[in-house]
Amino acid sequence: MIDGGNAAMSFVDDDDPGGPEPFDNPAARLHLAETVRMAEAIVFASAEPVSEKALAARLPQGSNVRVVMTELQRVYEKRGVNLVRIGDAWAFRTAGDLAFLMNRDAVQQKKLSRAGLEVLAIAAYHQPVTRAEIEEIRGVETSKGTLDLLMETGWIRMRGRRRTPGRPVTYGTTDAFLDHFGLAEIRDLPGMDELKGAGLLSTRMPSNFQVPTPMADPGLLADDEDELTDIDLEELGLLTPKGGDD
Amino acid sequence: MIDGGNAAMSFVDDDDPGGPEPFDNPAARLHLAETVRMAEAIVFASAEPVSEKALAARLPQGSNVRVVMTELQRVYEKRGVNLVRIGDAWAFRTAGDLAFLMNRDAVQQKKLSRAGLEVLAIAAYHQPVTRAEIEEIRGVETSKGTLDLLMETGWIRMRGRRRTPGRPVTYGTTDAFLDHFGLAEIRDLPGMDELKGAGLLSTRMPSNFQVPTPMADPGLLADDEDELTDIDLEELGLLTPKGGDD
Amino acid sequence: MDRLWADNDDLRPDPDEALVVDVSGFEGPLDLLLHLARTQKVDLARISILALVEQYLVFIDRVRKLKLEIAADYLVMAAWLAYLKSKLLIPKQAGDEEESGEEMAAILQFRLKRLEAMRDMAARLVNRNRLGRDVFARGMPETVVVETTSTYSASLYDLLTAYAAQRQRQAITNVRIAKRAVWSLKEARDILIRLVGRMKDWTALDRFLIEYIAAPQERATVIASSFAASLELVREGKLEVRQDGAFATIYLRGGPKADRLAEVAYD
Repeated sequence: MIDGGNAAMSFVDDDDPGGPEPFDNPAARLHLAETVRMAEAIVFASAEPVSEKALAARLPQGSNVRVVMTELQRVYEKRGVNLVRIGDAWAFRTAGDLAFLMNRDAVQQKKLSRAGLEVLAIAAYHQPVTRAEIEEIRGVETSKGTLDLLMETGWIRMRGRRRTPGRPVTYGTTDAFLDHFGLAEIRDLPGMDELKGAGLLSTRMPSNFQVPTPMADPGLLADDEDELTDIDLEELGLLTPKGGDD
Repeated sequence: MIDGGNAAMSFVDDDDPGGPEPFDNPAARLHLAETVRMAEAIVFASAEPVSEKALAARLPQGSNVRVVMTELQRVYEKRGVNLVRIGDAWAFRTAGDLAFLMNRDAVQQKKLSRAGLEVLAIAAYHQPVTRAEIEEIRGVETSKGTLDLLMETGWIRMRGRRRTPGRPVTYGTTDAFLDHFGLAEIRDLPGMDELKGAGLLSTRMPSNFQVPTPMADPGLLADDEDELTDIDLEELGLLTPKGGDD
Repeated sequence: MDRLWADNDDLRPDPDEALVVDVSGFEGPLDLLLHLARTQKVDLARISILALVEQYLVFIDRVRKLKLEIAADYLVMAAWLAYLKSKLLIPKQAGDEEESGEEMAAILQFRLKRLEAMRDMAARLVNRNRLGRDVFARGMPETVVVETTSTYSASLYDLLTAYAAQRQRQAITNVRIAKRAVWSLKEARDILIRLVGRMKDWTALDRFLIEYIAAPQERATVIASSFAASLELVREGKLEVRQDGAFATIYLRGGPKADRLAEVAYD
């Protein structure tokens, strides 16, 4: 049913679902309005996002769920309650700009620790990602229970296994994560494109990563160089740490 | 404040709250629209009908609650969801003519019991597994109801019979199981190291402790497994004996 | 266990303060390096890696002098940085097939930038409008709208938790494990992979390790474990080992498999 929906999308301009093409016919327009009401009632009644599959099962047969929901989203665009998409599900949520009004009553939420937050961000931006990769990025072993608790919170999940030797388990985020942080999909994560462009979402240093010049401060380095040229490499390795004492 | 609200009502025609009297001023009209948005969000998010007193406390000072709510009610009048007044409190309710949408197939989803989860997990990791083996792993007797229930969910199935004395029935998981838990194949279940790494399993397990690697293709019979025959199914009560009416 | 939830997150030691010399507030050596890099008060792209290496080594020395307990990761990183420093100071020899110090520095810089980027993104993420704090769902849901396909629900997490807990209960858990001197084989292996597994350069890790592991009784276990672990990694193609003669320095670098793993990961 969802496939049918996508196919029909081509007739409709996303920005103006009320455009002339599909609604020329007054009967069709009335029919759409009634289907929109039904979708509105179903989604409004639920606190959880309602999947397009579930909607398709309850709306009149042959309804184009995506068109219906896009129209409904437009209707609620400027209201105190908005219709948001979470993956392939829909939910009504209070408008973001009214947060000042709402959050005074919010139950004090537990704050994620720095480690927990970092693992969550890495799982979100680098997914699918293995535990070894998370540890490589953070440069530290992930403490037992960090992944466990993030899974318990329902924000990250085991996705499957990487098709490489050893077949390590991969992690990624859930729809509950998208819902909690107000994202329609993973692509909407803030800064995703910049990070990709900068090559910062790869496990290895990409070849186009700008090789920095550690000699940016040539004065300082030149001094050190002169001083140390006579010293044998092996000795240097042994003596270096003691250089920090003075 | 509620009194003030009621007093102001006299200026407004219920059927046409946009009438000339109070909204002559475009700034006032904008202000009302914004207050309506706030009221909408507050009532939407509330777990119970919101009294006018509570609304007055949260809306911008000096707001005429009754005017605001009447306007909001008008907005929702023909929608799939209506704003209704219950005593002096307000709540959203599904439009009466759409009530039929609400009750249809409203199957209450139940969480699987702890015993159910354990048996299911053992069936997944240890398949093909007999009931006696499940009991041995769990250390407690498994009620027949648990297995029946799991078969009813469509997540586990009878695979065949073990070629040992008594020819016990073997159990395993189905494709519906993989589908529900988002696994591409049964081998994607995490192994011992990964369970430890995710913090689900203690790192201090005895050295002889093992988590089995699920079989590569659970669709194939194991070496010591026979296919279930019609006679077996009859015995197990899954197939009505031919000609039998009871 | 409850490190997922913050309690006093901002109580991090300031390595510049002479009195507070402790690594306990840092999330590992890379975090410490990033913190030190920030004290240079310039963009990460313009920091002096050499100065950073120097800062780190001074810091570790100070910690060791105070005989504070320090995790092996920090010492391995110190060893690697000491090596990097020697590479940066000695001009590249002709015919030397090794990676230059500049290339090694670039990799370190990349890792610091990547970690910092993840920190920034984490901050942006938590500051979004969040469900249950800034944005709310319908407070009075009227019905449960369900998919009609299954009456029962359970998540993979529920399933795995139940399984792990049950197996754990049944297993005999009264095995006592002796307190390790320093490194188990697995620890050595994990640390090696994390620190040098993907480095393309020959690194004389053991030499620098000896320098940074203070207690003589620890040296034996560190060297034995890291050597055994490196052999295991060589067998798996994740590491290469080179020794020019008997009793000569042992060099390590990432093997072909280490590279392939990374490539497949981000196709």
